[in-house]
Amino acid sequence: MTIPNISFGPFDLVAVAPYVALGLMLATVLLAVPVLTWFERVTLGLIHDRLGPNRVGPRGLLQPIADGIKLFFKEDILPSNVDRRIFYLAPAISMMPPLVAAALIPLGDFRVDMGGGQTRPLTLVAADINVGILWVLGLASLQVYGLILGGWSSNNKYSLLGALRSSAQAISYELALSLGVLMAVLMSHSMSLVQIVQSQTGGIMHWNILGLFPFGLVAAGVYAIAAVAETNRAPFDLPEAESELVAGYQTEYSSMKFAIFFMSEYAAVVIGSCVAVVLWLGGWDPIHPVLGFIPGPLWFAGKVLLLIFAFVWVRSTLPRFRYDQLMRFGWMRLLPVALVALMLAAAMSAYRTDPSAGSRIPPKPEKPKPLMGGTQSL
Amino acid sequence: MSFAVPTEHYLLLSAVLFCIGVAGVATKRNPIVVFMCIEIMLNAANLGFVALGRHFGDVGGQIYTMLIIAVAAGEVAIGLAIIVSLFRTRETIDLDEADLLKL
Amino acid sequence: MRPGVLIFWLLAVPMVACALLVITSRNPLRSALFLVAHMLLLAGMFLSLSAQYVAAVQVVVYAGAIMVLFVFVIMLLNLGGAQKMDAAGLGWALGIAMSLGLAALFVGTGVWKSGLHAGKATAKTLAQGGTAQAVGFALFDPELPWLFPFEVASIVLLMAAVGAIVLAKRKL
Amino acid sequence: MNAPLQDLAIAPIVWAIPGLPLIGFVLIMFWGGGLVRTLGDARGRRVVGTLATAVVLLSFVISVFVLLELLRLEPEQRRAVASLVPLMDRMPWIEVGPVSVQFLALVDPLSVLMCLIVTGVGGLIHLYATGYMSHDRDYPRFFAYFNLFIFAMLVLCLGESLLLMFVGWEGVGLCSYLLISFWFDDEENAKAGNKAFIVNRVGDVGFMLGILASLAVFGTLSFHTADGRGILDLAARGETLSGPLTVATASLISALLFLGACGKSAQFPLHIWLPDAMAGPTPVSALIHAATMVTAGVVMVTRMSVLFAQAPVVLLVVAAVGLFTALFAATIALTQTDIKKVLAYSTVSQLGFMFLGCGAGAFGAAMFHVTTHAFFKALLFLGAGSVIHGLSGEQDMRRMGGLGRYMKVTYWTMLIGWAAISGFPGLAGYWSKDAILAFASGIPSIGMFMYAVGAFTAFVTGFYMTRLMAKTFWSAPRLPEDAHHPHESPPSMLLPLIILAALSVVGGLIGTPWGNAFERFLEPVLPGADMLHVHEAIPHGVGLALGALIAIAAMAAGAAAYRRAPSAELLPATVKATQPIYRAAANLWYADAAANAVFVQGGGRFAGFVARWIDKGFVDGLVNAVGVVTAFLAEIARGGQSGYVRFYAKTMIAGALIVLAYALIQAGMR
Repeated sequence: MTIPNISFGPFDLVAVAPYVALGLMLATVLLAVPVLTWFERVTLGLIHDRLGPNRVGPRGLLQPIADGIKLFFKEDILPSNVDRRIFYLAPAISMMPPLVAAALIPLGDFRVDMGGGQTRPLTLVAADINVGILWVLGLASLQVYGLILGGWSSNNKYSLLGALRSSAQAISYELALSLGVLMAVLMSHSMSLVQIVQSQTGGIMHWNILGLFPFGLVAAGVYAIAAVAETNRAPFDLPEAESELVAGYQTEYSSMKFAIFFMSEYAAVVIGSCVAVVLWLGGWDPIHPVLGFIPGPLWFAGKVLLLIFAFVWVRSTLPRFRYDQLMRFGWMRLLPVALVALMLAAAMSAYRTDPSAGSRIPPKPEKPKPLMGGTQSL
Repeated sequence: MSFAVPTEHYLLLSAVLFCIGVAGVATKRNPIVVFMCIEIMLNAANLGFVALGRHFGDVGGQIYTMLIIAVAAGEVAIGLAIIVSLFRTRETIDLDEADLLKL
Repeated sequence: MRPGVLIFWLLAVPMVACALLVITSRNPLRSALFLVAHMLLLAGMFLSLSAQYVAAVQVVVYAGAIMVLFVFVIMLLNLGGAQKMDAAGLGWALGIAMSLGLAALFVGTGVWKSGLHAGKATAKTLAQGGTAQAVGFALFDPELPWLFPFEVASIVLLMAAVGAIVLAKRKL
Repeated sequence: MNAPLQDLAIAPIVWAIPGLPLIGFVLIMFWGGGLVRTLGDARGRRVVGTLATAVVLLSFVISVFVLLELLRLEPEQRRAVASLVPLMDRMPWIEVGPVSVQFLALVDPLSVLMCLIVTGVGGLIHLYATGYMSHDRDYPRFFAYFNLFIFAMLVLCLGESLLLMFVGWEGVGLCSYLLISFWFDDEENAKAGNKAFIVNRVGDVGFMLGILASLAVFGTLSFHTADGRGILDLAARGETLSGPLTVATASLISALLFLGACGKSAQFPLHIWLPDAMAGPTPVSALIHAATMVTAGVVMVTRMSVLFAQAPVVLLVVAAVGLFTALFAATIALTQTDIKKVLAYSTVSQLGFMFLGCGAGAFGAAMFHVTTHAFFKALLFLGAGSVIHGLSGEQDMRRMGGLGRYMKVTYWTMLIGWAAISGFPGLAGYWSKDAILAFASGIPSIGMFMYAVGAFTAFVTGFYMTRLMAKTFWSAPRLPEDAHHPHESPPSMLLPLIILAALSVVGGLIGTPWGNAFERFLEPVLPGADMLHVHEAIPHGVGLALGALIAIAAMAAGAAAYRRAPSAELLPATVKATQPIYRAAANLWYADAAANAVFVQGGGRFAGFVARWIDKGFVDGLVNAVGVVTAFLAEIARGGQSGYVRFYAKTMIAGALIVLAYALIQAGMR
């Protein structure tokens, strides 16, 4: 989609695009809590065949605002004998990874009309790093620190148990998550999120979820399950399982600190959905090129919403796992499936790679190409 | 060819970190902390490898680093397992309490 | 001061501080947290050395997996409370003396400068630098010596996994 | 003598001659017991026995083919090498510097002859053993050893180098040990096995030294090489690796080799193991201690005859030792009462004859006697075994007698064996023994004396064999009352007897003085007439007539003497107890006692001295001193092992620091 260039003095559209993308993503992540709490409660109500929020504002639309105000003005309790510094730090740590990861999510690409018949490509992304997906994984693995530290510093056995559970769960499912991601990398031959999306251009038949059929589907499934576990959402919400551990790692938290934990969970859901869209559902690619007149970011937002709905849907439908079942499922089912699928897919990919037909694997570079990403200027 | 940051800076930083790790290994009685200090030493070495790899324009330094990271992962898995079983049998992990190797 | 040098110092000073805090904290969990911070800063340092792939691996493996394991074990054994677990008196002094002696050796001989006169890096190699592609091609290049260590590392990892299970499992 | 090595069309299957018995050994050793268990006792034994016999007979068939192949060549061309490893041209075994030993077989008349004897007679004895051992509980083990023995013996005969020959040489020694002490539950048997092994070692030392001397002198271990630089090639040309072959060198090597031959072939004074070796099952005695293994010495001497021919003094010693052993053992055989002991000393005596032939330079005649002796001595041993089998294990001739009517086949075949060994005109022993005696008479200056002693020994031989027959078959039965009723043996035992009896009758006809096909066949491997002057001082006719006369006289005298003594005792017991010569002979001329006193007890005392003073005092003192010093040092060092991990870590760091400091300062100085 070609758009005209708009200049603001020294800043043209190309120069401001990263900041636009960052702003959009940060806004999305931060606004996710109010919107998604409402969305989740309404959806749960629908699925459970009950009313859901309907008192504050039309259709309960103002309910999140009310919740927010309540949380703001609640007493901020500091239990005795907690490790104060870590207690305060934990929610912040848990909020950090999704915010950083937001900078890596590409939202769409355009061609900018520079005038005089010249066009330039423009990608709506804050930071396109050539190993971007690895950074996403790294940030995902950092997120567990918030939970662990919160649980540990609370000096409460339920909190500690929740923290232990969350760390074990995070380590266990990270492997499956990484293997699922690796499959996407295998199909797209790149670790850059932008290139992964670009490799899927051309409608649903080119999306990774249908690539190397059926292994793309399997890997997407593995990724989805592991992502649910990584974000500690039902049915993998053992770190906070209220029926067993009161509220797990967040038992002792109240007021805004609790709210930030809450926000980080929803932010993780949003980021997880975004990454899933990038990896499997073609990012901003329309479902068929015919529909290319709809701007890419809208497609992207639509797909992300669909996945968030899936998150809620799963939560409302499936009961919580028992802890040993969780571990067994992660190590004995998910991981072997992912491993076998990856190996078979790699074999299939190697088999299908016909050198004469023009492989998508770039040849070994004879001359170095300029580096993508912004670090070589140092 | 001059760099924005001279390689010597990185190597000196690496040496300083290594010395800090050595000090920790020599003074700590908690095996977990000793382990962490070993990780500091490994990281210091990694920094040296990567810096020298850049200096000589050889990607081998980075590959060395990755191998070190892999081995460190294995080492940590084994080491922590030893610590866990040590704790199970002796109810403490104080290194000075674990002296069965003594005559 | 050039921006690169500025970034170096901005990373280096907190790194050293974190490393010192790791060994001075009474509380192992604090030590672990400072070590995580140290590693994240080191990842930044790798980035400044244009080794993006290694930096990402550093975050994923070290900060994301190894250190989580550390924290997990610390909590599992409930070692959070500050325990008096440091060497005292002569042992402590001896350890510090060794460390200072090593530092004196490094500094006194100026060994970090020796052999660095001829940097071979060019803008090209620097730009090629640390992309996953460059590292991967070098790693699997049959003409370079890395393939065998890579395979050996995989065996080491397998043995470590088996060994950890054998050691930690109460009953096999 | 110096014909180049030929290519033999049959060479690719020569490996099977020793290979088949080896396969049989492996199969039976590892699966024989299981086979007997799974197939049931009777069927399992039948399968094992058939397999063991079949592989040997198959080897015999192959040997025959090799012989036919060899006969198609011109006599001087009958020499070839073949790989002993299937499908391989030549498999290296030892490659050290210039020395190269390969698994190769030397195919020439001598080795083929020995293969035929070993596999042919051996196969018959295998067949016999299937009957004889049928009630033994270790049936598979016996046949495994038997096959292994055949394998080792064939390697000995076929080996292309001295070292490979030595492998077979030690292999047969091992099998002999295993089979003598086959019934190792009885301590006597185990001791007999030990004795055989140890006495053989004495000879083996000589053989080993001989091998090393050959290696030093000729620079190779192969008999013949393609470039004509093998031991025998060089020796035949009177050369060594450097310079001509002197008489002294040839004498040294051949003397050492003869010591080895003495051990294996039971020549005085190393004969003492052979009679004790009768402790093994009778087929073992027949196969190993009569037909094959003990002739290894003769085979070796014949193989190296080119070398011996250039050492006249050694040849004289060989003849003297042989003659003395022949007479010495024959007199002992006169006094023994155990049927197998008589045959054992008879074997020693006959081996003495063979060495007499070698010493006289008549290697062909010696090999001829090896061949005929294999026929009739195997026959006699197997017959004795049949008797023992029929009497359920009785071996003492004083409790036999009158058996001729119970076991007719055994009797008649033994009768033929008796006539053959005694030298009855026309039978096998007659031709070979008289050939040896005739050549012995040609030994310079003392030939007639040698002939006279040899003839006397032949007379004694005839007499003690007649004594054996009389005590066993002719005289009145002296079986104990409670003994089993004597019975004839099964057909599997009788068939070999009949075949061997037939061979004993006609076997000598290949080597009659008039058409000596045997010697002509062997001629290519023997030293030529230019090297060794052999002649017969007594004309053919006279020699043969005298021989026939002596044999008939001995047989007749024996028969007459025992006809008048129905109790089969010629001398009264009082005479036996007091007569000094008789007592000395009955006590084996005190050879065993002397060996026991000198070597066993004297050696024991010497070992005791060494153990007490040198070992305990000196060696142990040194060892203890090392221990004390180590303990002292450890006492000092144990302080370092505090068990504190941190201490270890610090030590490590300190060490690293020192090394690093050294390296860095060195680097800094440069």
